[in-house]
Amino acid sequence: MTQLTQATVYGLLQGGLFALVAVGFSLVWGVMNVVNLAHGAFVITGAYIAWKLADAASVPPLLGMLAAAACLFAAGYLLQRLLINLIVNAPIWMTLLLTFGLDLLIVNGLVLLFTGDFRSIPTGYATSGLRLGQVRVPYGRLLGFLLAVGLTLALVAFMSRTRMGLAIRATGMDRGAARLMGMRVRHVYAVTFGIAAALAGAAGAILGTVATFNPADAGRYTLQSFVIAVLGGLGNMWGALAGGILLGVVTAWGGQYLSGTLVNAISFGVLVVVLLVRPTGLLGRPYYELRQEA
Amino acid sequence: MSAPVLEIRDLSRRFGGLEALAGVSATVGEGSVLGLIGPNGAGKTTLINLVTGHLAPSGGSVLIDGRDLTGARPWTIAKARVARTFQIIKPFRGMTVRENVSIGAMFGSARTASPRRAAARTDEVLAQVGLTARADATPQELSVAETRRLELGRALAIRPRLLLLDELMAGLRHGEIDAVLELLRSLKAEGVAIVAVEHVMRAIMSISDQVFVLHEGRELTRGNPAEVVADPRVVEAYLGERYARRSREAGRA
Amino acid sequence: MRWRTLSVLILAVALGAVACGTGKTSGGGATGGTLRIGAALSLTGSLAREGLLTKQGYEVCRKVINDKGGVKVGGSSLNLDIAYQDDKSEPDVAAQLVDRFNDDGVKLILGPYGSASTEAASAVVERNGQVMADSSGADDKIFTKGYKRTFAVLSPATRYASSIVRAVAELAQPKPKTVAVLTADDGFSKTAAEGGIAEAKQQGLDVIAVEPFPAHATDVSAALTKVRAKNPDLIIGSVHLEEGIAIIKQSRELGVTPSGGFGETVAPPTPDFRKTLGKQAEGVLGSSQWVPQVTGQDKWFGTAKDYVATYRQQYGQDPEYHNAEATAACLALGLAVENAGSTEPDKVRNAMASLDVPSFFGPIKFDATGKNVTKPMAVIQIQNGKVVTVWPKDAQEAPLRWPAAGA
Amino acid sequence: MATSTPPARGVKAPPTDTASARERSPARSPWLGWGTAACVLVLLALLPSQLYGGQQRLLAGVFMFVALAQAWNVIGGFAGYASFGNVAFFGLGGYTTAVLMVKAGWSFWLALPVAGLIGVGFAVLVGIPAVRLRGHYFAIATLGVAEGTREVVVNLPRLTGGGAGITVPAVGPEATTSYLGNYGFYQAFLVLAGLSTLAVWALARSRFGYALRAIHQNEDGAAAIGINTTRVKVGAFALSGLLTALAGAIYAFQQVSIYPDRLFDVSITVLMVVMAVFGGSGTVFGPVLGAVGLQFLSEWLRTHYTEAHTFIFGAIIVVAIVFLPQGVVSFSRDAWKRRRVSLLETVRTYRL
Repeated sequence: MTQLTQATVYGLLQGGLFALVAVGFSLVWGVMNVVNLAHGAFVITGAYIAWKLADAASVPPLLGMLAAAACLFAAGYLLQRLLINLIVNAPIWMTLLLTFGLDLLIVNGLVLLFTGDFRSIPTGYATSGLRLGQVRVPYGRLLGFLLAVGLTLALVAFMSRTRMGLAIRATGMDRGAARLMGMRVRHVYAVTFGIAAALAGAAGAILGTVATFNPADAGRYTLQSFVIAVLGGLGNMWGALAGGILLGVVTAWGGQYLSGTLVNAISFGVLVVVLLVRPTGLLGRPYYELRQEA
Repeated sequence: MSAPVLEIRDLSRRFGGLEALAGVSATVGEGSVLGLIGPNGAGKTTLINLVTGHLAPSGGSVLIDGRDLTGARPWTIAKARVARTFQIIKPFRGMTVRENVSIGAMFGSARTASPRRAAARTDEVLAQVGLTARADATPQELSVAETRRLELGRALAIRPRLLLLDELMAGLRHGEIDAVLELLRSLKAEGVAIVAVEHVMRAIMSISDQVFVLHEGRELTRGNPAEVVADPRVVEAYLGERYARRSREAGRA
Repeated sequence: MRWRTLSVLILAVALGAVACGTGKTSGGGATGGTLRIGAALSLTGSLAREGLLTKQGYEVCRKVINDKGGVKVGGSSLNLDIAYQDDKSEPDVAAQLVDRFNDDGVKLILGPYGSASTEAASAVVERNGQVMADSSGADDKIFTKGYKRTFAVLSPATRYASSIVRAVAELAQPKPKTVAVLTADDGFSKTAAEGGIAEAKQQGLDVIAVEPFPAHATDVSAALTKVRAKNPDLIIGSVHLEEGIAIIKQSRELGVTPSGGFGETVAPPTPDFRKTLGKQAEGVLGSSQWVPQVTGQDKWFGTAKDYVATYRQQYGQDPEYHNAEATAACLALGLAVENAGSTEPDKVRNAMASLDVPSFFGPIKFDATGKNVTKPMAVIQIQNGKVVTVWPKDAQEAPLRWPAAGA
Repeated sequence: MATSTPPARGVKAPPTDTASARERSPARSPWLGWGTAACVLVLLALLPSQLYGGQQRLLAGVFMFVALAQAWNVIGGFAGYASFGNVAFFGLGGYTTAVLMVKAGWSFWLALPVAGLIGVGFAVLVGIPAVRLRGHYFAIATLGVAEGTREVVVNLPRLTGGGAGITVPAVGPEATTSYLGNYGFYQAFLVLAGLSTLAVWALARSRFGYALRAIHQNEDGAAAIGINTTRVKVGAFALSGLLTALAGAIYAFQQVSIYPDRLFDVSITVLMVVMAVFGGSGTVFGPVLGAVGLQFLSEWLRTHYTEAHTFIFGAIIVVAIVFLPQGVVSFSRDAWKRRRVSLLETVRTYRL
């Protein structure tokens, strides 16, 4: 029983982080119909920024996270504005290939800059944790979880409460109409991509405090985002949160009852089943359903 | 007595909570034209989609030539010699006008297997819709009217017994409409049954044997064109109650 | 339409150009006072870190040997010239590169990084009649295929975990009774785990759990949660660096505290392990192919201590065992060429097979399958943030701290 | 099966049906095109005598990617269903071959067609539910299937060796088929590449090919004129699966030792897509051009920029996609037609 509770708690904490990793990916996909294969590279870049700040200037991790988010927002905005906007109207695999190229560029750029060494951002609280009977709740992960969920909720609020958020949603539903209503679609897209990159960067910085990273890990986070975005429904922020946490818990449980090597099989199994049974994602009702596929 | 070409019985379709079509019945016989009118969102396109198998009905049945084809897939319906045009016209880009038409000839009921053997039928249809001269053009190079004729040609290539037209004439000029009407009359004379969804009243009135008015997924009325046009409920459904009242008052004055 | 013709023509020109461009290259293994050696390494991709370490090891070897007059072959002395190619951490590319080296007449090969790439390369080496000095492919599987041209200077995979078990069994007081084995699901780690399990049984330890997880995992919490319930005295991780760090880190998070301690293959001797884990690394046991306390010396690198000094001079930091094993492979190849008195691959191969020398890396002597069986594996422990050799006894720097955990 | 035919016969393109081809599209001159293609193939068949083993192996790899890109072209380029899981067929083909040769002691020549059949069977099995999904959803579903298949292979260690891989005995008494050598694999992959291109060429002018293109452009419209879209899509997926599985089968034998991580590597799928799209998806020669061009480019970069090559490769992809999003073949075709070369024009077409 303790074992299962422990696994569940840990899975939940992991899941919150998964959600933050994936939410930007889902947003970009939902709003712009762009599958950003460089998303994992953004996550890792965020981790490196926070790590470099901590390593060279002893910047505390929380501040490092904000810095990483800010840097990536700027980078994401410019990338979309100057590059991805150029081919947004092309068939879907064009954007896929463009972002694949970006992924190669960023990941190998990081290797050239920082080598392939494994890094980790040191924190004071590191691995100490709360004890609830036999169950442990590590502070580092708890903080990461809270930050991740907080940021995801902040995004939800942003999307539903602010003018820009509404503009993003409107553009996602019908670009033509949004443009007619006077929205600067290029700017809106760029902001959307910037937000997604910023969240990825923040996620990377948090991940850097609880785990190790090196550039080669980028692909893993992209793939994970893929699974979660589909689970939650594309562009659905609540869905990403639910999908992330679900994935965290399911893999944790799977790890307890099945062979450890089956962990990945479980998540892809869930993915395929969801797609076949309920392609709009677990929470259904994606607001972009009406948009015509290019 | 032979069965009507198309018979729909009590046909319904729900989208979640929305009842797009609720228990509609109708028949169309050989060589006759059913005009299907109604305001936007009345369920006209839904009805066509249900007949051609692009949507599965929630209830009721569709009979083609007396055969129950309820819920059959579109290609099965097409093999029963049912053709249609789409409201949003999407020709097969990257192929010439000739190739666009020949696909219908290759796969339709006629089952002319190879691209080569479909060529004869293709030429026939191209002549019929007046696109022979444009046969080697790409769809992007066509005018609006030519695109509509291509859409019709693609449907005709399968030698339909039943033809369903979804706003084929929208946005066409007078002369162009007349040309299409001419073509439809000749098809009618050949015995093709036609269901035409149309907003262009002039066209619908001149060609329909019977007009069927849909409103909010239900039958509002049906009858010959003159009767239907005179029905105040139709005007009301189309133009809203206030307008109808005003026009009645105007009529009295 | 003409474009089809056009594209076919472009294609023809491209293929022709390539055929001509690549068809002309040639050259012997030894030309004009240099000895050309090929090395396909993981310079990009998932093993880029280890690939770079291996390259550094080869470079130290090249520099030292050339500075000391090169390799003497029948009166003349040849300078080493190592051609590096990137295999992108993909075994098929490594194999293809070895073939390309063969095209260029390069018959002497220094091994790629990792068991998978080495295995792929060794098959090609065998077919082409090349000779390969393997610096890092430890999986015993490579040596069961009857290959006669691949020689590994390092101890085989089965020794990694088993050395830790032996060290603990010999030195630990109280001697642990139960052991849990966590293993990454790749060929090398699985072979190492099997070796460890066999040794544990022989030493009378009770193996109470064997938990596999995917290779390159950074989350091993599921395996740890399972193991925690069984309360083992010793946890052995058959892993690479990232999984090794994850085991220690997440054990702390989850409160997995074996009464004895942790032992891991590969990970603990590397500086990244200590840097990343800080105090948590304290007390962890690790197996190492090489430690600076190794006895023996050779004419080029002197003793292990000398090697450390040489390496520091070139790269400004202490060598890891990955560096040392790479240098040793290069050293073995150089010695074999000298002994053969020729750069002929067959003669070098025979000289390699009969090599029996001491070196800074320990004794180098290959058995019939090409494994270096005489060299012992060392066991180290992280004590006060330093890597300290605790086993074998003749190389011991400091006694084993036991229980190792909770330092 | 495919590879048992000598390459010259297997791949020489029979220029049949030229009369009707000319009739359909008078500008075409198939004799010239196919004559050149045949010359290239004959040259390629003779080339190995001029090459070293490693160069043969390099070219064998190029041919493999030609076959893979063509296979993707069938489902992605023609049908417009962007499969991101084609590597599943590659891995399955490879593992089928390896397992049959190792565990059942089959000859490679027997295992090869079985691998192809497994590819077809798996494509049908996956395709029937998956082709109901459109656009991105199909891409993700296939990606999920590929990753899932890898995990299944990893978790059947008794059969497949699990994560540690499996080794096909290639020499000595245990070898069921003696190793083909660099020249043998060169031929095998050349035949496969030729057959794939021939298959795509035949497909492009067949009823089936028209059906695929119609589905690509307007699926509802295609169904409305009698095309059984499900059957056609599954058929295309199966053809794609067949070619990919055959490539995987030959690859497994060539590599001797195979590992799930490599045989189900998602980057192999991505490469297929990049190559097909780069050359021109939905065209017959685009994927050939893309595969050849990109393989040599990446090889050249790898040799000349040992550490930065992937970085540069990424940059080249980014630039190429922005300026040539429709692929080299379509771009040159349009430029030829209009007698005008304008990179900026394509940018204007797709930008926001």
